Amino acid sequence: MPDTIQDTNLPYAIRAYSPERLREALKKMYLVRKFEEGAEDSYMRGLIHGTMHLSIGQEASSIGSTMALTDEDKITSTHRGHGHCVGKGADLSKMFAEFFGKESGYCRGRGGSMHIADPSKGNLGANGIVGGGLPIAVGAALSAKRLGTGAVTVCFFGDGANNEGAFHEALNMAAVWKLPVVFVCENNKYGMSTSTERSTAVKNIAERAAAYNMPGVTVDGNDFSAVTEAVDAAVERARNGEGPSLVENLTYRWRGHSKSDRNRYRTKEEINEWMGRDPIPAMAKLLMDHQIVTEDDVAAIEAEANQIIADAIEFATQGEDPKMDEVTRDVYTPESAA
Amino acid sequence: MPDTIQDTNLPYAIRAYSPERLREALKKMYLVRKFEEGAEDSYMRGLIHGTMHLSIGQEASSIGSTMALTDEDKITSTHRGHGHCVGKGADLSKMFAEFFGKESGYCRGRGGSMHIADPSKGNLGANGIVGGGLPIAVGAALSAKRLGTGAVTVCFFGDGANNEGAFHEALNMAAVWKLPVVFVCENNKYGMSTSTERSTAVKNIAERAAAYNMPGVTVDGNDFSAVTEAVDAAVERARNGEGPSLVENLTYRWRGHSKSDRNRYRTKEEINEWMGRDPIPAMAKLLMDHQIVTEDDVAAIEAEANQIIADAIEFATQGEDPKMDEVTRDVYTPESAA
Amino acid sequence: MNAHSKPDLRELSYAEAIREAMDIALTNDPSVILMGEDIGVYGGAFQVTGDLVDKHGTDRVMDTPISELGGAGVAVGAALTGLKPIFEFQFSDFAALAMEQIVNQAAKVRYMLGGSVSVPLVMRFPAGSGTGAAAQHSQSIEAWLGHVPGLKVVQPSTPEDAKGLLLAALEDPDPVMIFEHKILYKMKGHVPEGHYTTPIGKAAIRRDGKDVSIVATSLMVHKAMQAAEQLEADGIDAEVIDLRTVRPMDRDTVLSSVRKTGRMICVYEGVKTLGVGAEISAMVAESDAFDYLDAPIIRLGGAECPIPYNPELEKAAVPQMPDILAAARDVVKGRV
Amino acid sequence: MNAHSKPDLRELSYAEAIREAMDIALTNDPSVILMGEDIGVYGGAFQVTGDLVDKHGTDRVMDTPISELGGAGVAVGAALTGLKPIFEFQFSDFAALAMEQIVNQAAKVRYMLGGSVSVPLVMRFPAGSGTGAAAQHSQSIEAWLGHVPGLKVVQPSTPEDAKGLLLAALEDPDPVMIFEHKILYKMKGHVPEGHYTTPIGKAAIRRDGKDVSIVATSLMVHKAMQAAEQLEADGIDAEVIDLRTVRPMDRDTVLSSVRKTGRMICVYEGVKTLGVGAEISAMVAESDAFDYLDAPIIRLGGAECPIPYNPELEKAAVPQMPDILAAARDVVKGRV
Ligand SMILES: Cc1ncc(C[n+]2csc(CCOP(=O)(O)OP(=O)(O)O)c2C)c(N)n1
Ligand SMILES: Cc1ncc(C[n+]2csc(CCOP(=O)(O)OP(=O)(O)O)c2C)c(N)n1
Ligand SMILES: [Mg+2]
Ligand SMILES: [Mg+2]
Repeated sequence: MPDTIQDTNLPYAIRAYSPERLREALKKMYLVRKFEEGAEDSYMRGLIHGTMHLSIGQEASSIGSTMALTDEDKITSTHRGHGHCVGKGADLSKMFAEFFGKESGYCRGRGGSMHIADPSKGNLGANGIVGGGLPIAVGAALSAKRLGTGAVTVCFFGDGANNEGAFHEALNMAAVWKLPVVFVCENNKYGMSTSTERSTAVKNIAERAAAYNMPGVTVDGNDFSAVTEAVDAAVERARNGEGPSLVENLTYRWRGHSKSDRNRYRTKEEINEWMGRDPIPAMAKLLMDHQIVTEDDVAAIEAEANQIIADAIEFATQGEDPKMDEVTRDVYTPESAA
Repeated sequence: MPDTIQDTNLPYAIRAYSPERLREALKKMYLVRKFEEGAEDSYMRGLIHGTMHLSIGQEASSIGSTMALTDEDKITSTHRGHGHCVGKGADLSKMFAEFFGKESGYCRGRGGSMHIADPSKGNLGANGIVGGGLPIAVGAALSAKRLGTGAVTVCFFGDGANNEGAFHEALNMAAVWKLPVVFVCENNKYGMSTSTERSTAVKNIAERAAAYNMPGVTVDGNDFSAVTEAVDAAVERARNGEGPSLVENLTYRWRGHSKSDRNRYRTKEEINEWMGRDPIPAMAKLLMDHQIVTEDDVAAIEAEANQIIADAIEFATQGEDPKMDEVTRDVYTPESAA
Repeated sequence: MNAHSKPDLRELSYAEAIREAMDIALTNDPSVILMGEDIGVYGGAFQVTGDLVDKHGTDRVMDTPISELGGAGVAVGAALTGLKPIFEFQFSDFAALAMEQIVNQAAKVRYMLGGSVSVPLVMRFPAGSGTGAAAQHSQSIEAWLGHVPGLKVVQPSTPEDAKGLLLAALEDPDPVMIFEHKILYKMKGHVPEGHYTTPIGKAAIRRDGKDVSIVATSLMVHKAMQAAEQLEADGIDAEVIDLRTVRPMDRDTVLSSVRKTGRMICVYEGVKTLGVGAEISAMVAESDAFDYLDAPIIRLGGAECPIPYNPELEKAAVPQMPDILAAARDVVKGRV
Repeated sequence: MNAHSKPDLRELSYAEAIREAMDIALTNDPSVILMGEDIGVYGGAFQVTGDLVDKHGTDRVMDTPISELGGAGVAVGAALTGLKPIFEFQFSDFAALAMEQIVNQAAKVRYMLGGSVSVPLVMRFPAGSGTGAAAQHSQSIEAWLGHVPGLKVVQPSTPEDAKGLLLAALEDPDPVMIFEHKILYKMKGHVPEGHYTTPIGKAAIRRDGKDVSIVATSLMVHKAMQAAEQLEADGIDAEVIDLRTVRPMDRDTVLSSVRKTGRMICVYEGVKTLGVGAEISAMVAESDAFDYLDAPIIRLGGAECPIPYNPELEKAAVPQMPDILAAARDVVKGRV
């Protein structure tokens, strides 16, 4: 939760968070980046099967949007969810082990990249269904309200997901019932190959908030401070019982949608332009500008992240494979399995 | 299609339509009312099984919204669709025969009240699924655009339906593809027992048009001229290739939602207030005020409607029952049935 | 089941029995909530929730907007985070809108997450034909959900079971789907007072017999019982099994019966092809009970068409008592 | 099917065969349009539409927003009013979002309207496991749609049939659902040039045999063929039937085979319970072919779990060639 420095000339994040929290945030951004580079590398080397969706370039959005959350607060995530997991405090080793399909992974090798979750930390999980998490997030917010836990739910979804009926139904119910949920749209301009211009009747997704009588705001999703400022305000609003909000983080994924992407729907120039707006150096600069870290600190943080990832890959590699005779385990909860 | 009288001091309908068309419209409004009263009466007397959804009180909306349409234009309708059928030129006898489950009915007794359709007149049918017709209407508009037929589709739906995901997906696609479709929301304040205040995060459904970058307008749905003015403009816009619109007709159903309704969710006062705003006398008065009909003409029109309904009931009563060994007929188109 | 009740036994309708189960649950367990369209002041399209909202308030008996997919998803999310929702679909047909949340989320999330969560969710589906509501309000879709690992699927046929299975479903940590037949809502029968459960996964032998096993579901159980009574006059002693649970299916009870009688008829209202009876039949045909079979396994299922509106056609579209009679006579006399 | 091809015969992959069928249809019939997510410039998630958009333009090869329910409904409405849409689901799993339009609208509207309309709609569903995409991207849900009167449901197992069934579907005035196995997309085989159709509703005998009938669907046909080859060494002569169509099912071909062999194994990837094999089995068990059965009818279906991610677990969740081998040996040797 935000701390309190009152000097309003400072960027929001600098005012709101302690140096420790900010250094941690930078580290998490590196961790997301390195995790995904490591996953990509493992995939290329044939160590991972299936598909994966990398969020490289979007780290300010995922880490910034989870700053104000405690372990009691919930998130629902998407197919492009590694950053959200890290933001919500996931253990990189268990993430990698899941990627490798190991019993020591978050889902005991049953879920893979698209289903990583950590309910113990309030992470209700990635989702393979575009828009699938939206109503689930509203349900988590309903629980919080009915049970009086004070928890807030942050619901991540993409620009593509905003055209699913589930988006409409979820936002409407959240608003009618005034539930403590923040809808965070990570607008990276494309749902797979389809640009928002070709898929969505409004320019900014946040314009749709009006249809649900909730605040909607669009921010530079590569600017960590801008993201935290918008999301934290929405979280506070939710926490105070004032209902849901929609925050749209404008960002970009550097990689293709998934491994099958030929990148034919966008230009090299566009990709390069966005690569020039890398959120991680921007965050490092922000912290350096405000004397929270030195250049050496940044290098040390990056090195630490590299080490964590190397250890995680080692952990995952060493992990045991699931037992084949346990294929139908965990379909039902043991006491009740028939 | 609207005719053209240019005096802008006159109400729109009087300017736009010939006396013949206006008398026909009044007659249709009576026909809807009498049809439903007849259906209700038949139901009470045990002649009809199943359920039915009466639109008594909403006749200006259904008849007004179909004024500008030709037989090439399409409509999709709802569970509360008798008025739309009549508006689109349905034969009352075949409607009643369908109610009675007869082979001579519109659906040969297979569909009943909730599925009356007349594709030959561009009526693609009522729908038992709330919101079910919304994407279908967009599909019809897509056909019109691709095949260059110039046809416009009017898509009827209720205030309750506006919270279905299908609403969102349909309006978004119609807007993105600029299709010739007019979404007509008949807002009668309740979806079954649930008021719009308790179900919908905005006050007027038309506010949601902004989320699809299309014009949205709310009108007095019991005022025939106001309805035609709004819908006709939207139809013209669609016809000109300018894309979809949303028109919201504020109206009220006098009867319960269906036969199982105990009317516990609204007050007698509210019902009485709206019964005082009966759209049929209002339409008669409009036409009398502009010397299009006399009081005697109105009585004659009403009498004519009564006669048509009496004949229709007679036709329906005389109709043959479907043959029991034809229960699986028409599941597949004959040439292809396996 | 059919007027089996003794004068001293309390009778309730099937709808009242379900309401009583929900009332008990709402009273005993603060985490239980009801969700659905028009289940509050309206009392539900079939008056199953009735006046529960007056007693338990709108926070516990929640009217949802007409948003089946979203509503079901809210129920899933709530179940994952501490509540126990009982979600009512107004008609089972509308579950077609929510299959994604039921199947891709509720049924799978525990497995996908390696067992780290459970989804204690109950969904109620008013199902079946006979009300004149035609093709989009009359389906029997239990076979779809019966095909989905992670779900449990029950079809109570009596007021007693309707209450007991709902209370059992609430004690079950996993999602339980309850298909309630609309025609049964008004049927009366003995219902024990207070809290009790009917085991999920256990069929009930409604009538002992030695000549033919009639395995029926839901409303068809009653038609089978009527047929069995009439078959007595022919000297045919039919055993009637009420399947009660579609998933997991009670293999033992069905197979034991077939081993005894050597003949089986499955009676179910859903469309015959790929309906529940297909599984019952196939389960027997692949088991050791196969060797006891003296005749083909007959299936009486719904006709291969949507449910029509005309009341006589509507009857023609689902198995009726005379169909069961005729099938039993044929199968016992070796005519098939 | 397995390297049956002669050197002079043109080979295409299954995906290419489907693309060729769509290309022919787009070229010959101006009312045909393709709709789906990322089927344009991306070429489809499995590169089935490939570069068709370059040739036919974005008005004919339409990328839809991520709106499965609405997209399917638009296709239904378009089919009712003069177009012939071929609608691609990106994964068959996402059909769960569109069940309402597929089942409550497309399948029923003709019947509900007493036959006054037809819905000439083709839907394509990339289905099945084996890609490491886990539980929400790997299902086989043909049994759901096979249960629905008004639909036709096919599962091509070869490039030739993939093209022929798609062209047949386009000539069919009613909605045809095509389940394409993702693992087959890259499989090559002979595909005739030009326009031809493969009949909907006809199974294909892929291998004649006299000892046991193996009725398989989709990818399982290939595993069954491999098993049949190996069974030869045991002196077991297996007949392999490729069901091809789930609805309407080819009763005659299956029953004739069983009358000849007296033994049947059904092999299908969908979950065993209430899967396609349940219907095949029940269809035989209730027919006169029952009297020819010398052994129980064995079903090899998917395990009772969602599809897991780990590649070895994923294999364990669906029938494999050795399972077929073992079952055939058992059933022929009277061990079941
Ligand atoms: C219901 C559903 N439809 C389609 C897909 C296939 N799919 C996976 S991700 C994706 C694009 C999603 O776009 P967006 O929501 O913008 O998220 P992004 O990938 O850009 O992060 C698509 C079409 C899916 N997984 N689920
Ligand atoms: C998908 C679906 N959900 C629920 C229903 C049950 N139902 C029928 S009409 C209705 C109310 C619809 O309200 P609205 O759209 O405002 O139309 P109105 O009845 O007021 O004309 C409901 C809930 C249905 N038929 N279909
Ligand atoms: Mg995106
Ligand atoms: Mg309404």
